[in-house]
Amino acid sequence: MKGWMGRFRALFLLSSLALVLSGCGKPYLSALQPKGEGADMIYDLMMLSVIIMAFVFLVVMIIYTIVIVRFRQKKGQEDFVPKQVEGNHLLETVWTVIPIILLLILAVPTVQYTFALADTTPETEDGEPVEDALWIDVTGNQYWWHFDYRDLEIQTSQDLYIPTDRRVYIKLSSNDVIHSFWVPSISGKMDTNPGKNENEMFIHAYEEGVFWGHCAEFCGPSHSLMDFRVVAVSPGEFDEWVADMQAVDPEAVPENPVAAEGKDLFQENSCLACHAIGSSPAAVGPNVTSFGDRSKIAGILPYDKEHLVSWILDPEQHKPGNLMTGKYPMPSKEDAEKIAEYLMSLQPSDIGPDDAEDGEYIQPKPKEETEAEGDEAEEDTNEE
Amino acid sequence: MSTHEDVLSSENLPHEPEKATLEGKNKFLGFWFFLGGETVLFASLFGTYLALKNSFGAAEHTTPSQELFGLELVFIMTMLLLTSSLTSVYAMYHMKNHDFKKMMVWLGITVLLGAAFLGLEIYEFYHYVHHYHHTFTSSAFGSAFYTLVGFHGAHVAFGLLWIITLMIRNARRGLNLYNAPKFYVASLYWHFIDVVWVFIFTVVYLMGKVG
Amino acid sequence: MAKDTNSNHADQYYKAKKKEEMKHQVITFALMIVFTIIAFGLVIGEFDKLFVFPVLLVLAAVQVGFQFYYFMHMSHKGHEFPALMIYSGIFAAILTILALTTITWV
Amino acid sequence: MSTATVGKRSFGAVVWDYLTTVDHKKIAILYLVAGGFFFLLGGLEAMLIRLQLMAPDSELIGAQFYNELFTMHGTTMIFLAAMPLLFALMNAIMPLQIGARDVAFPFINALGFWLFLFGGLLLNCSWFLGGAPDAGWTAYAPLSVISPGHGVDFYALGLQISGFGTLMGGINFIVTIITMRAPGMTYMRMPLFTWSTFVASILILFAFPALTVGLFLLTFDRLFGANFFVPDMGGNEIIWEHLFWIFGHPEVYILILPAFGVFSEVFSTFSKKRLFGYSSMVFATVLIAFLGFMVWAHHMFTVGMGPIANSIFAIATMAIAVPTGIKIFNWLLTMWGGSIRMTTAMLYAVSFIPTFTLGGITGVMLASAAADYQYHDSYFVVAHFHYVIVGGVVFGILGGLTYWWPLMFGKMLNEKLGKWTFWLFFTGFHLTFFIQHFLGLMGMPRRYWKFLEGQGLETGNLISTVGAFLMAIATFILLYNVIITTVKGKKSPADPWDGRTLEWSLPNPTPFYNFKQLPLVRGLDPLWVEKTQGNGKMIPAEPLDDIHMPNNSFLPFTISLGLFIAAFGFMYRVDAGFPAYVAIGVGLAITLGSMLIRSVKDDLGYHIHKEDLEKEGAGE
Ligand code: HEA
Ligand code: HEA
Ligand code: HEC
Ligand code: CUA
Ligand SMILES: [Cu+2]
Repeated sequence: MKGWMGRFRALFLLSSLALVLSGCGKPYLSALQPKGEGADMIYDLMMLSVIIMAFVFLVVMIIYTIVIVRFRQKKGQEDFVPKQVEGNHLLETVWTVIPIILLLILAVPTVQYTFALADTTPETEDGEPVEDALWIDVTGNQYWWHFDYRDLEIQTSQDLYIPTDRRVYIKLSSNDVIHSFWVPSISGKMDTNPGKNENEMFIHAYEEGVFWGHCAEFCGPSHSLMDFRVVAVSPGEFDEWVADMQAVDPEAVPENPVAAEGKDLFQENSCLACHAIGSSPAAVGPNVTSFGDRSKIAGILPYDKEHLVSWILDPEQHKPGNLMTGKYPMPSKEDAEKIAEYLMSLQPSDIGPDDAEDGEYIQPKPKEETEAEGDEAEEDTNEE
Repeated sequence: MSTHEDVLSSENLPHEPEKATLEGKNKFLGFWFFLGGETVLFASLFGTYLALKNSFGAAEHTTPSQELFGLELVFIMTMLLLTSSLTSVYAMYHMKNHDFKKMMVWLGITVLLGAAFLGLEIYEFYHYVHHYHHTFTSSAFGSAFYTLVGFHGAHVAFGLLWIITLMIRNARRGLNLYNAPKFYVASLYWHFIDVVWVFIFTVVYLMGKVG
Repeated sequence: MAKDTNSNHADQYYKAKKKEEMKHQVITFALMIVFTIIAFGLVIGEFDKLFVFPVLLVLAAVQVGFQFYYFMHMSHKGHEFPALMIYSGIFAAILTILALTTITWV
Repeated sequence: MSTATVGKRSFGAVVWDYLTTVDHKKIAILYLVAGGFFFLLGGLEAMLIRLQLMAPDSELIGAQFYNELFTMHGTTMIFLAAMPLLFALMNAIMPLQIGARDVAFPFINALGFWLFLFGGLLLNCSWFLGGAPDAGWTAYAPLSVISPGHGVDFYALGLQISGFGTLMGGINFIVTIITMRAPGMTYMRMPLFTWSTFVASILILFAFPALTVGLFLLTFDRLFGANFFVPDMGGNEIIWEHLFWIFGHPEVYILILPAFGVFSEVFSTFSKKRLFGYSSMVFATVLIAFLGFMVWAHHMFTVGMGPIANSIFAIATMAIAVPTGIKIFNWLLTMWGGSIRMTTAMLYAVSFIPTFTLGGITGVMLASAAADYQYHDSYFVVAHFHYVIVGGVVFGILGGLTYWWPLMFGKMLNEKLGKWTFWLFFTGFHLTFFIQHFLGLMGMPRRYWKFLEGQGLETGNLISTVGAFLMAIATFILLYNVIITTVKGKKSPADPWDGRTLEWSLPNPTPFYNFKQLPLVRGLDPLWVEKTQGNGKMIPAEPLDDIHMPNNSFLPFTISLGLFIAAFGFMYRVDAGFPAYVAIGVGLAITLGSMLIRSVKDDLGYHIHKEDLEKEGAGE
């Protein structure tokens, strides 16, 4: 995706402005430190527009400063009557035409990128359809996210695992109100609409890492707490994760006796009515199959037992208006601890957020036909 | 310059009594602008209707528009309203000729036709509700249909009340520069109602019947 | 203002003009009725949708033009602003309807 | 009827006078007081927002309350503060600028005000009746449909009522400008403030009906079980977004165009030059309005309209930069070669240029559809629109008020205090909002009750809050200034700024009939023409004669009151049962009854006699 814009950018990257901008924010959150294809494209566009705008502002400010400095009323010249100028055709033409040209410079890549970002037909460089493209159905819920790996029979919530070597296609919808799926450092946002208005987009992380996602469309009291994470792992690790997730036995009894007790309590307290384990598509509450690997509890709380117990005992305190509060028989503190023990033991896969951050890049197991796309993306990664 | 009581006299009316005073001219212009706004109002309703006309979702009763609408009644309603538009033109014709009596007669006929239209519309709604369970709340289509057609119906009802009030108020004193703009503006309103209806019978009923 | 030219000559001129106008209005009305009947006829006759829809819309548009220009006198002098407003309204209206019928459905 | 009433009147008489007035200058004052009150209210809400966001993970304010705060802040500021304050200026000045004795529909004008006021009061009653609306000022469905309690009902009905008022006010302005101009005041001699009033009013006329319909649909869904925005029943929530923005985008130009008008007057007066490129300024104003109707979907780039629609709307949006740029450069060239006096009003105008340009260029950045996928619903957008709204509209209102204060109240505001207000407000403003651009890009979405620790957003938010407090201090100084000058200020001269346009030819105080004799306008900036080519006084265009004036009326008040009462009935229909139906009945009876009285009772107005006018002239 780096045509003339890439060169253009290289030229101007040096401009102090861009440097200052890209120093802003946290790498896993900021749109100014792009780590994915969408964010990267948009960053180019942003820089182009910033440059144009800086130029416009500069011109305005130069004239402005001259005017303010030179044409103040002088002492003793209160009666001076300036020449009453009607206008000037040449000047007026100039400041009509130049903005038009500047806007055209911005409009062309805008349209180009708008189409590029809307392209959700999985294709290789040469326009061949990709058969085993990874599609994930993303569902927004007040106030949590659900991810359904199409064809793979994997369901997760809150943490979205993706491989770094390719575009991942997502279909967005909502179970209640409008939300918006936004991972600033990887890609721009897209709304999740309830009903028939489903959206599609792709995300493509260039680098391994845990990237922060926000819900960007106002959706109720806990809108600001509807965070999620994208865990981008190398393709080999991703394959492993998929295999592990597919092999989950929802009925498995943990070895730890406390956790085993927790499992029963989880059932008794009707948690299971809403929280599925395994690839059950029922999704009233987050799927907890791999809860042991979550990076946060309910998207926002630090991942530790203390907070988990606190969440179970009083979710309202942490997320006002959430849809779990009051819908289950309140367990005692001891029971809650046992449940927590159980939940935290749910680690079906060795792959977790740590693997995204350890910098270890594992190649996928070679398949019969090597995919051109994979190679290309790899180059990209190296280049960064 | 005339003194202000002049406007209440029925003598010596000019050719266009509705626009002869500044107040009249203002009313005339202001009302046209209001109609410009109404155009957007109805456009929004039409747009909503068109977007939802085949939308039932999980509704229980889902009679599509093809089966729902009966054209006979709509045809009669259309004729009534179109004719009432002509009769109000007659009324304005006589107003410009300063023939107050005839104007009142034609306005009366306009009101009768309008009332008949409204009656049939109410009957129509009643029919849909009772025979097809097609109600305001039964589906998005229902909501959109009753809102669009109902808004028009409400306009008709308001127009009737307005013209009747004008007729009663001025029955005894004849035409003058003060009430001529009022009559004129009311007739503009009436024509506009007809304009909207033309689109309703075309877009809602006829096109709905085709599918 | 009221002391307009009351000379018979002018009066007769206006009378004649109004008569003429009335004639136009009656013709307009007759046309509108005919259009309406054609419109209903097209639908009852179950012609092809692709043919019927545009014709219906054109018929409606012409009827509405008649209403505005003949019944509501938009053809007369002094209606420049009303015409401007109605056309602006129609412009906004078309945009609205276009949007709601096309890009509402993603 | 004229001079006899000038003496000291009882407080009750004054109140009654204002309750029944149809005089555009008094209605202006009503708009000013009400709009000013709502501005303080909206500002207070803003301060609470900023307090909550001062520190990360703050628990100062609950989530629900926070949502109500920003919803009401946005709604109040746009509908109940900015627009009414602009209406105050339009009412006070526009008729004087075109040399009219009155507006076209004095009764409707008053009705417009009372509808706005009762709508605004209704909206704010929600605070005391179980919670304010909490779905954002954009009230996106289905969140707004399922929002519990009555908050959103207050929103829908309150805005509906005040929206009717705005629409009427708009029609009144349009007709006034078309039919009531003084002899010689051709369209191309109208001051730009009048032009922008005209164009903004046309925008109101075509934009508000879409909101009216949207609000009706929302009301029907919430109160009467309709299914417009209920996906399960076939509804489509995107319809709301379209209707809201078809209204909403023109709305922002309804706000900014009059402010542009104010600045045009201020620049010209305080540079002692005629407006550079007058005709292209007019043309640009009209063009902005026209284009403004075709860009609404730039608020919906991420809704999923598809790349074609997104591209079209992106380009259409960018196009608006061109006419706006024309205006910016024309203003600069107006000052060029002039003799600039930095009065407080001029300070607002001068500082508007860089501020608004910044806001405008971020607007163009937002218009770049693909890039908007990052900006949308982040603090970048919040920064953009406060730059254009505060830097454009609020500066315009403050500047305009300072400029026309002597004309409206016969006294000057204190310049020194005014400059304090300006500098504090200006500094506070940039401190508050500049940093928000970066907060947005660093990943902070808007409408966030709290931001969490450790995301690098702490410093920026703290700075922003500090800035907001400077603005609050500035506002207090402004209030003090208003009070002190009202109580102690001296009468100002009739034309304190060496004005150029017709309104400055009037004596202080302006007589209630405005112009004893309609003035003859001999060119653009008519007073300036007389100052340079005549004796500095307007030439009368007619002999002294009786003046026709409209009667006061209490009916606008009662019509609006009735709707206010009925709205409660509609809202509480389900929970309160019978009493609610009584409220509906009584309310509608009051409204319709008042309307009936209005149409049945002849209201011919009265005349001020020539002889009285002559007497008054002698006393001048
Ligand atoms: C007074 C109010 C006002 C004004 C005047 C504007 C002016 C503009 N606005 Fe803004 N806008 C708002 C109020 C306003 N806006 C509000 C309230 C919202 C948010 C609503 C919400 O979601 O709650 C919003 C949101 C908003 C969005 C949606 C963002 C999002 O939600 O994702 C967009 C996108 O295109 C946008 C664009 C523009 C543009 C292009 C202009 C243009 O008119 C600006 C033109 C001006 C200039 C460009 C500067 C001067 C020009 C020159 C010096 C010439 C040379 C310039 C160039 C060549 C670039 N605005
Ligand atoms: C005309 C429009 C207008 C104006 C003038 C303002 C003015 C201000 N706005 Fe507003 N704002 C909006 C329109 C406006 N805003 C809109 C439309 C939204 C979007 C809402 C939504 O998302 O739905 C918004 C949202 C918004 C947010 C984002 C909230 C969020 O997304 O979570 C913030 C946060 O900083 C903010 C801050 C401010 C501040 C600090 C001011 C300051 O400039 C205010 C200055 C005024 C004062 C400082 C007065 C203070 C006065 C007192 C303290 C005295 C009180 C005393 C008495 C009553 C006697 N605004
Ligand atoms: C009515 C359905 C419902 C029931 C019953 C329910 N929950 Fe939940 N649960 C939810 C919802 C909805 C959420 C998401 C809340 C949010 O983030 O807004 C949630 C979130 C959670 C989370 C955080 C999930 C994550 O992925 O971070 C945990 C842990 C949890 N619930 C545990 C429990 C336990 C333990 C019980 C039983 C004692 C229980 N839940 C009962 C609906 C339910
Ligand atoms: Cu979900 Cu905001
Ligand atoms: Cu906009």
